[in-house]
Amino acid sequence: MNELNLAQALNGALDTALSSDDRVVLLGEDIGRTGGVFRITDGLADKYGTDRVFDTPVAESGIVGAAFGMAIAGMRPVAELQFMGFSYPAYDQVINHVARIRNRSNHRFTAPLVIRIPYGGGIGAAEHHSESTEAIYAHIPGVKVVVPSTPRDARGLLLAAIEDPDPVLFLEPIRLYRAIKEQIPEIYYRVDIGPVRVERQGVDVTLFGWGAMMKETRQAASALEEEDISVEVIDVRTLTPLDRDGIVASVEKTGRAVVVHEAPLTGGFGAEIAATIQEQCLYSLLAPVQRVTGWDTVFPLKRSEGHYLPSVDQIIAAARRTLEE
Amino acid sequence: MNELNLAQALNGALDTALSSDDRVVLLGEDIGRTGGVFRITDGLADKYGTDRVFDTPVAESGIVGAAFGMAIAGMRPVAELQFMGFSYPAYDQVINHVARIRNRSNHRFTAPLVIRIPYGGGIGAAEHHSESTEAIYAHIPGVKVVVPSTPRDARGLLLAAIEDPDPVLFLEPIRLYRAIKEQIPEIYYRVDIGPVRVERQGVDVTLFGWGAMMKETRQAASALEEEDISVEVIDVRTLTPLDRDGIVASVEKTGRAVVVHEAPLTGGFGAEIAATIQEQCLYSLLAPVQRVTGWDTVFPLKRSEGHYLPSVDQIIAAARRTLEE
Amino acid sequence: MFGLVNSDGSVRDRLPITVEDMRDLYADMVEARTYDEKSMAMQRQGRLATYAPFRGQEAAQIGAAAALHEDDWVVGTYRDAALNWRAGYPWRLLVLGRTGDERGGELPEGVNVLPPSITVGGHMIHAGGLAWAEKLQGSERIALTSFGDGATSEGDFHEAMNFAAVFATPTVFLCQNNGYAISYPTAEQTKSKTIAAKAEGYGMPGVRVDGNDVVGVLVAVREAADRARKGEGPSLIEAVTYRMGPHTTADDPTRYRDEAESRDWEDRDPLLRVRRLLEKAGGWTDEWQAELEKAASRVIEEAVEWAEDVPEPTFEQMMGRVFAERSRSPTQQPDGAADE
Amino acid sequence: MFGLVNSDGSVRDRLPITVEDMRDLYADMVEARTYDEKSMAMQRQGRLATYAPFRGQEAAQIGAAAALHEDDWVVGTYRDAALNWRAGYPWRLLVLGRTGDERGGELPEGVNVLPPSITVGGHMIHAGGLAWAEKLQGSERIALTSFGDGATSEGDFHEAMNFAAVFATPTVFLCQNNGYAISYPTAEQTKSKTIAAKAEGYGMPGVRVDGNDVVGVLVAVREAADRARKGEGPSLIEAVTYRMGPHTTADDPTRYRDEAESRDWEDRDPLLRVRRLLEKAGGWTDEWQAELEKAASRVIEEAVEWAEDVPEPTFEQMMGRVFAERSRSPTQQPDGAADE
Ligand SMILES: Cc1ncc(C[n+]2csc(CCOP(=O)(O)OP(=O)(O)O)c2C)c(N)n1
Ligand SMILES: Cc1ncc(C[n+]2csc(CCOP(=O)(O)OP(=O)(O)O)c2C)c(N)n1
Ligand SMILES: [Mg+2]
Ligand SMILES: [Mg+2]
Repeated sequence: MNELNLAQALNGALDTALSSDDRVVLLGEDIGRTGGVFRITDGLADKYGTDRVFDTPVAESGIVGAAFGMAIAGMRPVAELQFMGFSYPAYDQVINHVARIRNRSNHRFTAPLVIRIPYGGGIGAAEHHSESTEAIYAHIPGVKVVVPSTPRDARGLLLAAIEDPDPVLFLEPIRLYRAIKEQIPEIYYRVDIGPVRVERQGVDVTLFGWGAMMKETRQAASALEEEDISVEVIDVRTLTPLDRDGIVASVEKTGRAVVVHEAPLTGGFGAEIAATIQEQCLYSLLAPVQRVTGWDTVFPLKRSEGHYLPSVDQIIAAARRTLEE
Repeated sequence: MNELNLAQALNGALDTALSSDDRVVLLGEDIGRTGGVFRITDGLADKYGTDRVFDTPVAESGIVGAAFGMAIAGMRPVAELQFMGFSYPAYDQVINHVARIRNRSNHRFTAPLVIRIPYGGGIGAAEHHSESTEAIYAHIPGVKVVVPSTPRDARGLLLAAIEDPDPVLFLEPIRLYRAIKEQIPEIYYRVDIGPVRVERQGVDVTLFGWGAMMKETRQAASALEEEDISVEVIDVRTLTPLDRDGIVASVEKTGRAVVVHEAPLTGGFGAEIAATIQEQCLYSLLAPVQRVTGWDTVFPLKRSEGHYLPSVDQIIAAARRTLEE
Repeated sequence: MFGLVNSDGSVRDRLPITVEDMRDLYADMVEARTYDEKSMAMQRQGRLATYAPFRGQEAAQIGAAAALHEDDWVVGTYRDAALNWRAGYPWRLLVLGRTGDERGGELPEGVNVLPPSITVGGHMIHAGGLAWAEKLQGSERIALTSFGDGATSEGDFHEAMNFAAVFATPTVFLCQNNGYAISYPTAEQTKSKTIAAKAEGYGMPGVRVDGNDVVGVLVAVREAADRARKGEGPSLIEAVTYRMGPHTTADDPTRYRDEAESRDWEDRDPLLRVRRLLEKAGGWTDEWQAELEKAASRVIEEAVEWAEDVPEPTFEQMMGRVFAERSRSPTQQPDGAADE
Repeated sequence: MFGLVNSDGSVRDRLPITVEDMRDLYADMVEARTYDEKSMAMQRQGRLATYAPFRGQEAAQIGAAAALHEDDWVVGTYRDAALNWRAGYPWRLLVLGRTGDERGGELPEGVNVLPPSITVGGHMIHAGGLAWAEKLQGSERIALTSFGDGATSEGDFHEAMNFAAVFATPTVFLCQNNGYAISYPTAEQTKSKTIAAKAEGYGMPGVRVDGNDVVGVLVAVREAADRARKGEGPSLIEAVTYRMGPHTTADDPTRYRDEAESRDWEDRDPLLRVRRLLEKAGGWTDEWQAELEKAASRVIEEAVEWAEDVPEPTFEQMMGRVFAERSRSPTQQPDGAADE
């Protein structure tokens, strides 16, 4: 066991993957010499050599397209895009090629690659450095979208993603990289892609979240419990394929749900969860599913971040609204 | 008045825009000499010259980025992307620049451009020619997303889009281009961007649709009316900004709703509408909002289109389900 | 411009191949053209979805494929059926794909040709990635990617060229400059004097070859492939050719080009040229031509019959190739249509 | 490589500008460096968000801006504060932007500088579009876009260059090749011998200039601007320079480059060079230097004070600049937070 934060857990998972599978290579901007802008690949170029860990030119479509070709030819590339706001030049590669080669070739060619993308706000960064556009990826059939929120899940999900026979977008919550530490087994273990994780059991209301917003979600849950409200907390973890059964089971029990994400409300992935809940358990619903989200505006610069990001209080208020009705 | 189909109405609207505003220019692949692969710009290069109507190199990011620059410098460019499946190389331009320059410059610079994108399936086309990925655009704060389904709306909405002080993505339903004719005033008129259009009034159930799926939606409504079910049909027309009030008002009356789109279910824009309805009128809802959508798979080639596209029968069945409960 | 055989069948230089090999290349070109003509006819009868003919580009495609090893990677477009076929893609699967069936993309094991790319641009990068992986895995395999003049304007062309050069991947970039991107002439597509000249900006060799000369193309591609296999990195080859037909069956070229221009290229037809050469060498007769055509027709007919006999695709098949495991069951789609 | 002034301040050729103009350029460079140093200090104190210093690149930026007309368009990046300022962007707004406030992007009317682009690539295309519009509208305005060596690998560089060339837009492409893209050296970014050589592939002139020679840059950019204004189309200029500082305040260059290399470039400091030249020409004294520094400090201090006095941005401001009309009210967001 090792007490690690999320960034260290990811670094360890990549290290494990490189050492246990020759087909694994890493590529991305500045991931070699500097170990990436968030140091997630720190030390790996030194340890495995520049024939396994590649610094690339500044070209996101090139990175993903090259990783895609490598995956077809039998390797297990793990590409890093520096920030989610710089992932869009590769969007065409993801939706038109990475997500489709299995379909296009009826299983003959496949693209088992992982694209790691640091995402989310809260660090007062420059424009485009705080994006949370998981919804535009979760709408693409053919790629899986995974978002860990704990060091333990981070390691297990990343190893599962690298092993997965299909492409996985692995979204890393920037503001949690160094926020929490956890005891993590050093062994090779997987956390299944798919199932949600029930983090805390309760009977009055379910809070759904993923990634960085799990922090506020947990805090809200603790505050509500102090008022003797029994809160179920679910870390969705995998946006696609979505564990609808896990979501519905919880709401059938509690009858109340709040979905939390930092992306703008309109067309955010919270809509999918709310729509699913009302479809599958409308008659168990005691109140409308509440969405606590970012606003329908461009993620703001440092001075306005406080206006933008959903707060613990907003989550508490939303939960209360479900209980009042 | 003129009896025109949707393609002709769009051609007429572009003609009107070019003749009434010098700042309007058109650009895109093959829009000049051949009048575009769908002939929407037919004759306009001849009429207005190649200094107003430009054929461009094959480069979607270039087209949108250039149109963006032109808009900032005071023009009113209308760009065409050949098919929605080829719009993704320009996604970065749309989300990172077109949608943001007003925000980035606090209103000092603006990008009043229109991006026309033929979309949707049903014509047995090659891969990437049948996309319906409106959801990935409707999630972007700072661009408006408009989808006409009738010739009359097509003309009025396109003229409104060209006049709009903000960028508009104008999605054109390919399989309706030549499907229906309508009497259209030759005068300059606008259809407001924003409000939904209540196409048929009813009290038992509301069917929501947009673009190409309006055809099946209307047919389903007619079939249901024959069974004495009173159906309200709403053409959403503008996905963002979304007319939540118009949507909610209808469901408050009917208590039942079906949302129809051909994009895959998961993360489709139907989720936003369903989520909104349950949020704002859960207690008026007599049954879960039904979504009738494409499947969570890559839009298939010709031989499987029948398996993929939502059918009139599916819409009828969904409406019946809301009535049974 | 590099080339070995002139339009009239005369030879500029000693040919590096035998008459027998020439006859084989010619036979392949006849077979490819037969497929092309058959496909055009079938599309008009509604038996195929939109079809993009390669008439006029047979030399570029057959010549390039003939320069490769059997297990090299080939990454081409909707217009590359002749290239793909010569590299191992069976006609029957090409036809099946064109009827609008994803199973047409299920290549036999051992054939390293990717299903044709419909988007222009993105696929060139894949060839860099494939080649890079082969290099890292210590194989001898290289990757050839084929694309049009229009595709060179896409940002992905640039990223593909740059990646391949930077990582010295064994990649051959083959541009079939056929004069047009749909209606847009190459002369407007770029202000570069040639497409081959673009190689310089990536520090790789660029060669311009007469794309209607099958031997010229064969030699140019073979040299590039040799360089690649020796670890000397990628090359760009511009094969100058002409799209004799419409862009696709949905296109009307009279809207944007002169009949005179097209007629002009008829004399430069790549098949005619080989035939003239063979005639001079005594390697061509009327009977042989008739035999070739008959054999080709039979082969293509068989492929068509096979493809048209493939049972209608099912709903389960459509849903069953999104992921390795069918991880989302249709019943998760709440509109109930799963019962279909 | 083109240039007029050597590192030691000696002159290669007759200078096309007067000593008085040289002094003005020098004063501008001192002012810019003062801003740069002040910003680094403020960031360390937590008063600015991440900052990207341009130390070492003052000649490239001031020289380029000095070659433009007052109302020309300038489209640069996060590292182009000196360029932007010299083209009309007030220091106070540059500082405000760096504190993390969108109002820093609200340029005064008449200043045609776009707020700095944070993504590298996309913005180059905008300069083509701006210039194209000016040409179509019959104005004399041109557009200059500035970008780094790393940005030349993005597909958008390619599309921008090609569009500008094809439509002969009055655009100047200025690459500040400062040796690195964060940690990645230019020598790996491309296998092209130079970045200027990339111009050839677009049929436009490419010039390599000593980017630490303010006069050389001025002359090169002026020539390109003149061509553009005369309707002769775009040009590419590669200004060879060096990023003396870290990539940003979050970067640690010791992880990827030698101290020796950086020290080497200190002697080539663009300010030092002008100072040496002026010294030779009798146009520089200690007192003048002190005066300049004092004046610059005052100007920058004032800008900082102004920016730090700007009231905290409100929620309504954040929501109020998505569209011209505030078309979505916060109450449409059903989490009730609109009450805040
Ligand atoms: C990314 C993308 N944009 C647009 C298209 C639409 N399109 C299909 S073919 C074509 C022209 C391509 O021309 P070229 O590369 O010269 O190839 P050719 O058709 O001549 O073989 C275009 C623009 C596409 N397929 N992909
Ligand atoms: C599209 C995009 N990808 C990645 C980044 C992250 N990033 C910021 S600066 C930088 C390096 C750019 O290098 P260069 O163009 O040489 O400019 P310099 O920083 O040296 O001025 C990178 C990769 C970005 N800003 N935009
Ligand atoms: Mg072509
Ligand atoms: Mg640089």
